[in-house]
Amino acid sequence: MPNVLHLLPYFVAAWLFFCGLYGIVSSKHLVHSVMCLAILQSSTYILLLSIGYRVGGAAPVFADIAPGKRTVDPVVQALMLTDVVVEAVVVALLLAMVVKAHERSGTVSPDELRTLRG
Amino acid sequence: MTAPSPLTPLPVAVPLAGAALLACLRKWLNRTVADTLGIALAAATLLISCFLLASAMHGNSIYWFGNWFPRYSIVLGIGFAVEPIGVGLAVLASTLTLLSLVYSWRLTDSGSNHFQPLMLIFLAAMGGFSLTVDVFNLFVFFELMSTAAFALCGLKTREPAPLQGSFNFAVTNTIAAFLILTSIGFLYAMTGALNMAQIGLALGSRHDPCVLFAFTLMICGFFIKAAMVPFHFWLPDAHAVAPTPVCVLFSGLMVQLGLFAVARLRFIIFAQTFATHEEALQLILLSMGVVTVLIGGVMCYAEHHLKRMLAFSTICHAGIMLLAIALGSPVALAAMMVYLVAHAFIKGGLFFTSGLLLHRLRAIGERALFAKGKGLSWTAALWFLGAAGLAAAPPFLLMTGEAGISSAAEEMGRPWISWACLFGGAITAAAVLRIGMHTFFGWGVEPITDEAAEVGELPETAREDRRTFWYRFAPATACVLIPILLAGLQVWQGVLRDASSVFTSQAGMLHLVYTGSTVAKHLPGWSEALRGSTVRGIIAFLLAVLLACTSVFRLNLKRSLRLGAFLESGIRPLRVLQSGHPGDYVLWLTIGLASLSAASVLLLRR
Amino acid sequence: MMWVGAGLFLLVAVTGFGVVRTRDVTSQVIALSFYGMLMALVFFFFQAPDVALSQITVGAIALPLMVMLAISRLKYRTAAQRNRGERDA
Amino acid sequence: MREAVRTRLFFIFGGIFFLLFCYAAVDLPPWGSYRGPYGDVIARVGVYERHATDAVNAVNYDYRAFDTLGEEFILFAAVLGVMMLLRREEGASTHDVGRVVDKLHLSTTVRAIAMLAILVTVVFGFYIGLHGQLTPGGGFQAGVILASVPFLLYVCENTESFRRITSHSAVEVMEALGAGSYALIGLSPLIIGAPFLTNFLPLGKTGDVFSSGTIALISACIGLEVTAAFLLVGYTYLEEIITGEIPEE
Repeated sequence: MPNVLHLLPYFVAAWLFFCGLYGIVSSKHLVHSVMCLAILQSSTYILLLSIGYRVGGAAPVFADIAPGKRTVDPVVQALMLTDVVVEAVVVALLLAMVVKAHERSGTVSPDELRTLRG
Repeated sequence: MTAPSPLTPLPVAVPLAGAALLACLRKWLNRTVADTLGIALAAATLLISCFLLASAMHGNSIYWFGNWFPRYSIVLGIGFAVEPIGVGLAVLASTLTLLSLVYSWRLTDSGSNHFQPLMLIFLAAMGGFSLTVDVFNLFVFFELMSTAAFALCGLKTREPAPLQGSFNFAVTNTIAAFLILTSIGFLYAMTGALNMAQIGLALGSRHDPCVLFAFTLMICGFFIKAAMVPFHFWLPDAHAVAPTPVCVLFSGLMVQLGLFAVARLRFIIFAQTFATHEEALQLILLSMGVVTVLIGGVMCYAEHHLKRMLAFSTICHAGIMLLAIALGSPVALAAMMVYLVAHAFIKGGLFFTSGLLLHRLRAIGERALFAKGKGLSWTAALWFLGAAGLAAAPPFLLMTGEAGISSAAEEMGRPWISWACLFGGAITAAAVLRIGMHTFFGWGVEPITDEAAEVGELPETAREDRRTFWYRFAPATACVLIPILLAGLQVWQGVLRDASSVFTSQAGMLHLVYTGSTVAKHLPGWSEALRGSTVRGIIAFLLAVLLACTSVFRLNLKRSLRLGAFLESGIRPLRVLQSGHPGDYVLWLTIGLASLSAASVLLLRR
Repeated sequence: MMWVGAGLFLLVAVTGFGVVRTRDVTSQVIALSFYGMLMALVFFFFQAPDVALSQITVGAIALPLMVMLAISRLKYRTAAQRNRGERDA
Repeated sequence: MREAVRTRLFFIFGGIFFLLFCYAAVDLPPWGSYRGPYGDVIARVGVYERHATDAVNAVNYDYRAFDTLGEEFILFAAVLGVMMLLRREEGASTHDVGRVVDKLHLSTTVRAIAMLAILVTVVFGFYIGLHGQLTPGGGFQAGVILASVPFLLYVCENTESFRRITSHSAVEVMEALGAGSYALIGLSPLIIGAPFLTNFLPLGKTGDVFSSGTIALISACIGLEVTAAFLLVGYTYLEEIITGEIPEE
């Protein structure tokens, strides 16, 4: 049985994924759904961050440490940077849809958006 | 090693640079110039992709961006595989985009010239998605494709429906992207690599819960894009509201690219994972495919909104393609690719034709169109030819694909798959025929309708001009004629079969990544299966006519014979599920996710 | 070190749930901004300064700002339509 | 579906998913024991090969620069999408509902401090942007920081100058130029026969501001694009409020 501490970040990632899904499923306000999506996204941050982490590893910046020293993984951090941009982008686009949908149908509640049924 | 063609990055780079140029000059270009530039760039991309395809036919190669070759076994950079299947999809993407841009020439709303650059970005993303062999790069292009698609879907901002449709689309597909990213995280943690072949090599035949869970997350992500039941709810909403030229790209290629990605993963990354559980995996995928075909087909017949009907037919046909992938043999994959190409054109043609109807008759609901289309002989011809194409009747290319799938299924001992193909073809064709009989002939009594068909779609074109110019007819005609031409042309099918022997072999891909070239094996064709498939195609078309007639002439029939009318009114519980509520859709997504991961983690382990 | 990290992770988990449970959008934006800041702290703590920097700028500032702008636009539109309705009546 | 049913169903299936996620994660390598090899190889060779001391940016702008190209175009597409969704439809007339009158009156001291803050932000933004290849930061972060300057102006009541800066067509051109020149930087090595996005410029001396070839150049393009992108999104959301005109229904 591995130490729970060594798996904690993965459990937190799973939990955030669950929370995000829960928020969207139970949402009553479209802007709220969008923010829940941002929480869902942060699950991937935690997962990627903890995958590349190494106990005692330095940050992968060799400006003040000697090359060749043990560092944490730079690749996942590059992936996370992409992820951060994706988050901002998706939120901006979804919010624009919500704003426009509100202008057209006067509501921001998913329960009242019922033009697409059946 | 084979030197890769220097053209390799251009199917992505040219449309991207072009999109930036167009967006830069957006405010100062008038509509005609912007359209011309867009068409020229799409045509240039098509030309480049064709050259690339020619070079890929001479031998497969791999292109390393930034000149980063692998060091020993570690892949440093991102690679594009230049092999006929991926490049062929890039060609298909640029062809469809070109046709769509021609269709939208000058008249349809361009959202103050935002439309053309977004279409070009969409094109670039589809190209990159089909060429890349790096999982994270696949994710990036997935997200790029999605972002452009979300925006394009909501182009018609005058109505509330497009915004809701694109919101549902965006929420579900963004969750798909995070599923894929989580899976990439798992794979990276296990193998420390991002190149597909290297991951596959490192994973070997491991099949602990971790690998299986990563597999499930990845395929669920792509199944959301590919609209497999129960992940399909977003698709009809998005397709019903998107502008016609965008629908063509969504239905013709975007959805199927999800399945293409599933095939890539299954054959490269997880090739050895299921070596001992091939049977169980097939069972899971096949049952999903069958459910998708059934629900897609039944719902398709029950729709009275032209675009929604076509959207469900896409779900049904995507289910058939999943059946082919589930079989997992090289022949099945080649057949699936043939099916994909044929379906893309036929479905594109039908969407273009429905756009023509919206343009000419200013309506898109079946009842509103009733008997209005008398005298539109060209449009009617295109519509009925499209129906025959969907039924996989000869001489359309879809029949060739169906024959291949059937022969592969026969070989694997699952002959019932050809019946699933027949069902899917017949019922979707019947829906198209029914609408055609109502609209163009005015047969029968006024058709029944439902709430969804009433989503008043505002016409996409200016009211003053109801004439139909050649540039509106040409894309539709091309889409219907190309599959007939391709069915006659045998050469490319041989190339495709050989290419799929590389595509489906992990060893072949590894060889390609590490040595820069690979040799294709020769695969036998399936010409002996064509005869059976011709018969089935004709039967499917006749059944479709019969079914459509039981619906159109329902009042002249005894109650027990009104099968069409019964199906047309829809199966209540199924229709209720299609609620248009993002919360419901995400719930169904969760249910699918939980059941698939439970199935794969618990059943496939052992 | 590990234990501090574990504590941070738990804090993230709790805050994340809190953000989801906050039903009032205006309060949720504030919560989201706090969450973004916390996330940046986690990144910084686990040797990812690059990501931490972009998380501060995007997650803690730009993202909540965008949501705020969207909410204010929703409110503005509602108020403008109400005013207009009163004027017409 | 009724809400109670929906939530209950979600707890069942979402719970199953959560448990399976945790179950699968048990087989992952324990936290804190990253074992490579990809990241380690890059950390080891990055400084020598690219003369960039920030390995993350070496990955982002060189080893995996093609991903970043895609990422920048994701941002680009999204900004186009936001502008398109919130556009004024052609031919729609607008009516004036009156601008929001600023109720806040800031004292001169507060304004002076705000101006100082703006100055500091600009300097900080450029610093972060120019040293991307050396220390944490880079074009993206710098872009977001610089984009916050007009918002600071907006906050300290100067809505007019905010409008004048952000509504300018130049912002849109700047964004497209940033994204487009990234693609062009990628294309230019094709002329000398090298693959797309090859770092073809002289690498310079490690630790210099002008070192590491195209990494610094790409970073600058991204900075340009990101600054403009965030300004455009912000302005698009605020347009109605600061001009006080909403379209006639």
